[in-house]
Amino acid sequence: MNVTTFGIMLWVAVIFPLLLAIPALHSRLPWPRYIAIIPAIIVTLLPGEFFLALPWIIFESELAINGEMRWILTMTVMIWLIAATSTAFSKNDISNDRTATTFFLLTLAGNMGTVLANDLVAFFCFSTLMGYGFYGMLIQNSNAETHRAARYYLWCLIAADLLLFEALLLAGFENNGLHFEIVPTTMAEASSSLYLWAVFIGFALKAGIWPAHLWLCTAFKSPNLLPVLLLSGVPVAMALLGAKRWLPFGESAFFDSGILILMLGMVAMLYALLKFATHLSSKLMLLAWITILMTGLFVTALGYGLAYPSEWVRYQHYLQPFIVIFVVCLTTATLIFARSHAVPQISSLELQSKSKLNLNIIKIQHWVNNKYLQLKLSSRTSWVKTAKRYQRILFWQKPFELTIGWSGRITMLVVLGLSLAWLAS
Amino acid sequence: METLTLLALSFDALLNLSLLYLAWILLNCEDLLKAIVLFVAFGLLMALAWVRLDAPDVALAEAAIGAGLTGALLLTALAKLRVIETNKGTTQQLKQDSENFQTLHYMTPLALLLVAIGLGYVVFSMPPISAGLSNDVATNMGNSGVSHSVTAVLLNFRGYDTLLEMFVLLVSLLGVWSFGSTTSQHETTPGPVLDTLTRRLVPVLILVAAYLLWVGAHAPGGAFQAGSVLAAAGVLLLLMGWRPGGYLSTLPFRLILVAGPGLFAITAALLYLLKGQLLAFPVEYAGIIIFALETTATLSIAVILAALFLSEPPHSDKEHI
Amino acid sequence: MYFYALIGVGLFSVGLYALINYAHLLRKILALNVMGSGIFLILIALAKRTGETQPDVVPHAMVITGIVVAVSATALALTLMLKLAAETGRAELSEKDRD
Amino acid sequence: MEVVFKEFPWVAVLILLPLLGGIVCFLFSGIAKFTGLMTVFFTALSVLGLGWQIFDNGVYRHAVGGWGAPLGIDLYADGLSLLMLAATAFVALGVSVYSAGYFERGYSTRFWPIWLFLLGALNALFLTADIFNLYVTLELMGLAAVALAGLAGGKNALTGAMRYLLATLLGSLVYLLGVALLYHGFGTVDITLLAQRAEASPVIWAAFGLIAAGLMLKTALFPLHFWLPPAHGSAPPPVSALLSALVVKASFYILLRLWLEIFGPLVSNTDVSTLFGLLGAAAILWGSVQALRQTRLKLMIAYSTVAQIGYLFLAFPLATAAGVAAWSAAMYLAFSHALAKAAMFLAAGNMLRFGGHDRISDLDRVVQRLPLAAAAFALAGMSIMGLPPSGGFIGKWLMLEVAIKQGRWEIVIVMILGGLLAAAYIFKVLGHTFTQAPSPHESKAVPASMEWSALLLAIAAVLLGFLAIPVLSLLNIGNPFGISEVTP
Repeated sequence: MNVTTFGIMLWVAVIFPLLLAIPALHSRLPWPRYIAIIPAIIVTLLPGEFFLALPWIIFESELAINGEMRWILTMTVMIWLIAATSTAFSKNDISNDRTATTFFLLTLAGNMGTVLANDLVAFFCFSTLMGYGFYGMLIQNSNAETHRAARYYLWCLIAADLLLFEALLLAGFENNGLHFEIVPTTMAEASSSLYLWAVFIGFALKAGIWPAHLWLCTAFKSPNLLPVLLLSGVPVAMALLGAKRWLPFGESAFFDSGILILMLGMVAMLYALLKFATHLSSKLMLLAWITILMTGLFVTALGYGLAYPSEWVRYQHYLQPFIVIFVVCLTTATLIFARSHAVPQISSLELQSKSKLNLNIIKIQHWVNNKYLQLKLSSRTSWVKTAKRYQRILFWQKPFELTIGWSGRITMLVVLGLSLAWLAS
Repeated sequence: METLTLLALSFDALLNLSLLYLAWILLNCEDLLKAIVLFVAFGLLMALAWVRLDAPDVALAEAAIGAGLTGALLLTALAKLRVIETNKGTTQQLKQDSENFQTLHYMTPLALLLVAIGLGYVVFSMPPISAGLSNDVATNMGNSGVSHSVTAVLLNFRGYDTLLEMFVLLVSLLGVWSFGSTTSQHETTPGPVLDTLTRRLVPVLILVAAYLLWVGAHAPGGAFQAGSVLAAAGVLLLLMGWRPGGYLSTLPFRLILVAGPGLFAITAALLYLLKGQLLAFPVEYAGIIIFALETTATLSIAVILAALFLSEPPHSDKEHI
Repeated sequence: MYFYALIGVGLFSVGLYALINYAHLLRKILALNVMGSGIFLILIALAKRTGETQPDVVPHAMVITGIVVAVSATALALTLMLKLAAETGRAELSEKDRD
Repeated sequence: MEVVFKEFPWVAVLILLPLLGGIVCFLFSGIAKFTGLMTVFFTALSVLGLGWQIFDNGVYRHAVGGWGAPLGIDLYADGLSLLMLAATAFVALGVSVYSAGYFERGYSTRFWPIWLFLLGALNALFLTADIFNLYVTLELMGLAAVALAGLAGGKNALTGAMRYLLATLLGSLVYLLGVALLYHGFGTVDITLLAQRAEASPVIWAAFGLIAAGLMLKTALFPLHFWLPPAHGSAPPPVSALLSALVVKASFYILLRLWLEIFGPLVSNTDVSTLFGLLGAAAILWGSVQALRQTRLKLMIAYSTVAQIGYLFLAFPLATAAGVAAWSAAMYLAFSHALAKAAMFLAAGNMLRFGGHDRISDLDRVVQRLPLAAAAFALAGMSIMGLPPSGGFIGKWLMLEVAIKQGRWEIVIVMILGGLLAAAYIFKVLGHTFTQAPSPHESKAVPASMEWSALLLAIAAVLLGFLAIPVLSLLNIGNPFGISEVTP
């Protein structure tokens, strides 16, 4: 462990892109997107394991790098280099303007921080930064599909952050520190399954694991969004990483929860395979299904590991390479697909060139979709109606808003004063 | 001796009951003009009450500021309001505020009754004898530079309060000015009575103010009372139709406005630098410093109060805007 | 002396009642002034409990401060009321003043 | 040199400089802007000086006029005062730079003197140890605030200001009656002496009822918040920022101070705290829901203030068992809210100036054309929502930690719900800023100083999250929360 010499580099790798994100700074530099990655590259090249404790910052946060994480970091750096290159040569003006660069760099900083974080709080903070930066990237191009995806993503993100925050509180409540080494393993019996599910659902939402895959699919549908497509691998990978690092593996068995999660992963894989069979025409969408398939696989592994801790100890070292390989493959595939294909019109192509079997499956699917969607739509409209009705009937707010005017208010003051004095006695 | 006590007691009772009665009537009577006139009467009765309670300084302040100046302010405001209402064609009537929350009509008096009973009980539960700070005041009078205790408290012991209070006055004037000029000028020619009255009264008032200021060091009186009497002279002049016009925006006039609070603050700062203590008057100079502070304060208070009465922002402000 | 203090409590309550009950702003301003007078009365009446002929003068100074503050506030309130009346034609706080 | 620095009368500068600066602004309207900016700058520096002073020497106490506590007035500064002063200095700097660009000449001459007097009143309020002196500062602050709130003119602003004036006057009067009772009950108006002399009695109970009710009205705690949204929603944006960020907090500070020193140990603590907590919870939910319903940006932010005030009152029930932790959390929230809310109002002011309106649904393309304002709004929103790593996050985190440790799950749920609702109303706005309207509106240029002051305040609100430990240790100078601590 070498703290003094190299530790500061960890900090620089995170802070440097964050500083560059200020438009006034990066607009004055050539190739800001590349420059921002340089400190992270240096970190990957520095030998040995080292860490940096930041006692004055948010509850003794710590950044660290070790052998396993070095792989992840290298992968991340690669992806960002590719992303920077692909945007640099993009003919799309919007993806190169200042705001886009700002969001790019914010997401980058968040990502580096997430990889290097060595405790729950730092991981949480940086993954949140990354999430909102990514939201900004998604929303940059004004396209209806992208907007929809961004909105889904945003809601998933907020819900996920709240859940993870809850988990964080639980962990903080039970432990003296929030380092990855101690937290997951020292959870008490009573709250550990609560913690487990909060963490799992939180990261499932962030990673777009089935059935929360909506944002992922919609993002893949949007046309000519090369950088965004590329980078959708990043939040997914980081969420998987988070699930791996936050969950209590290999210590105590969570048989029921583990089996449940395992089943969920299986269903997700089946779903993805089904989709795979029916959407052969749209090559780009294939990637989405591949992603869902792989995340399903990952979830299956997680469930397995939770249910059988001894097995986990044997296989756990494969999980990190899995993430790395998965993301690298995804990135490469996206690049190839995006370069070689114009974006196809999915709906018009869908019903042509299909085998009988496929057609039947598609019909069933459409039927389900219609039912489901209609149900959803009708329930949504009725919900909106009810809400509107409540908005119109203001009677329930009368006592508290301006409508009763002065007299009621001051009477309330008098009553409050009286009750305070009475309670005080 | 006993008859005297009885007489005093019955006087007190009468005064008290009429105070409460006046307050009730003035707040509930139909006509606003009547309400304001009653308010002035109420203020004068209050002044009487202060005298009965051995608080002549407060009585002077109440008569001059509480009843006199506030009354004048209210009356002018009402006159202007009437003009606005005539112009806009709206009428005012005695209206209750709580039309759409009828249940409160029963709750409010009940709650208030509880408040009154509770407070009354608290007042009675106070110990019958409590020296307060009177002993501290008496001990330190020798070092205060003045021989009148209220002035000593106001300008020396709790001079910091007074310093801030001067700024309250100034802020309210700035606030009044910041809202811009109010409606059309509503000029009336003064009647002959007012005219003569003013000619006679203004010099007298100035003299009274000077006397009050001077006497403040050892007897009831002082900056606030003198300032408000001086302001009354200004108000009379304003009622006469005299308008300061461009004067208000000139630097000397502004200097007079801020002289009181400004000198007070500067003195505080200087004393801190010299003696290491905020507002610590050196004992030998305390009398002189207090007199100087009071004199400037009197001028500023008078001008601020009169300007509040005029309530028009200085003309050149409009040119700025 | 308690009698004066009690009347002070009465004035406070009466003023509060009028403040709550009437819509006209001028009346509300009057009510605030009456409430203030009630508080001053309590302050000064209780200051006579020194057991000597000379009352405690600190409350007197406080009340003089209070009177000056009250007149400042009244002046500001009256101006504001007139400006409001010039805008809306009424010296009342309308209930639906939000758009 | 260092001795001079340590002995320098920073407190006197903090109080007198703004007052004298205000006078100079009033006398020479030509240099009002310059004088104002300089005054605010040096006042902020003095906070730094005072901070150093009390960090080294501990609590600062100064007898004005040399008379000492019962007779004279004492000035007092500990960590709590310092924190409020620091918040004031930060917000004052941001708002002043902003105002220099915002107010045109005519308004500028009206704005600066009143604003400097308001600043002086705030500083004096945080530095005094005398409850009658507090009344005078409250009045000075209230009248200055009302004058500023009505500065914009027009029906809405005047109505808001009038409502505000009546509320603030009533609040001060009720407070004054409480002070009168305390003085006559215990023969002093000095907080420390009162704390020593006071004992549980009808006087204390009545005084507490009066003082708490008056200050709750001034703090706009639900259900007494009725005056806040119209006043804060219709004032000029920099004034709204001052009112929401500082003026409301000042009365909360007094309530907290008196509760800690005088009332807390004497009144039936649990009952009163429960009531405060209930009202706080109601304020969070009610304010957030109302904020979500608003169609105007500034009104939305004003309702958000109503909600955020609720969090401060949640500390009361928590503090009965965990004094220092709960109060530190509340003050941290107050500090970060001051910065974030000021930034938010300023950013809203930029959008208002840019588009000429503040309808949330029509905030088209703000991101493209006003990126700094959008960024400021988003960063401030982060702190309001309590997202990491902002200051709001730390405050909420500390408070949640206390709540969980005590098993107060109802408070945890309310806080999480409040955060969710805050996220909803802030993202509602952010979502609209990205959209593209079919027909672009007329737009007006926004000076860079206005954009940057908003952004820097927002960044400060976020950076505050990184400074938890130093801020908390500064806050505990003089152990302001010590008295209320009950051993668990």
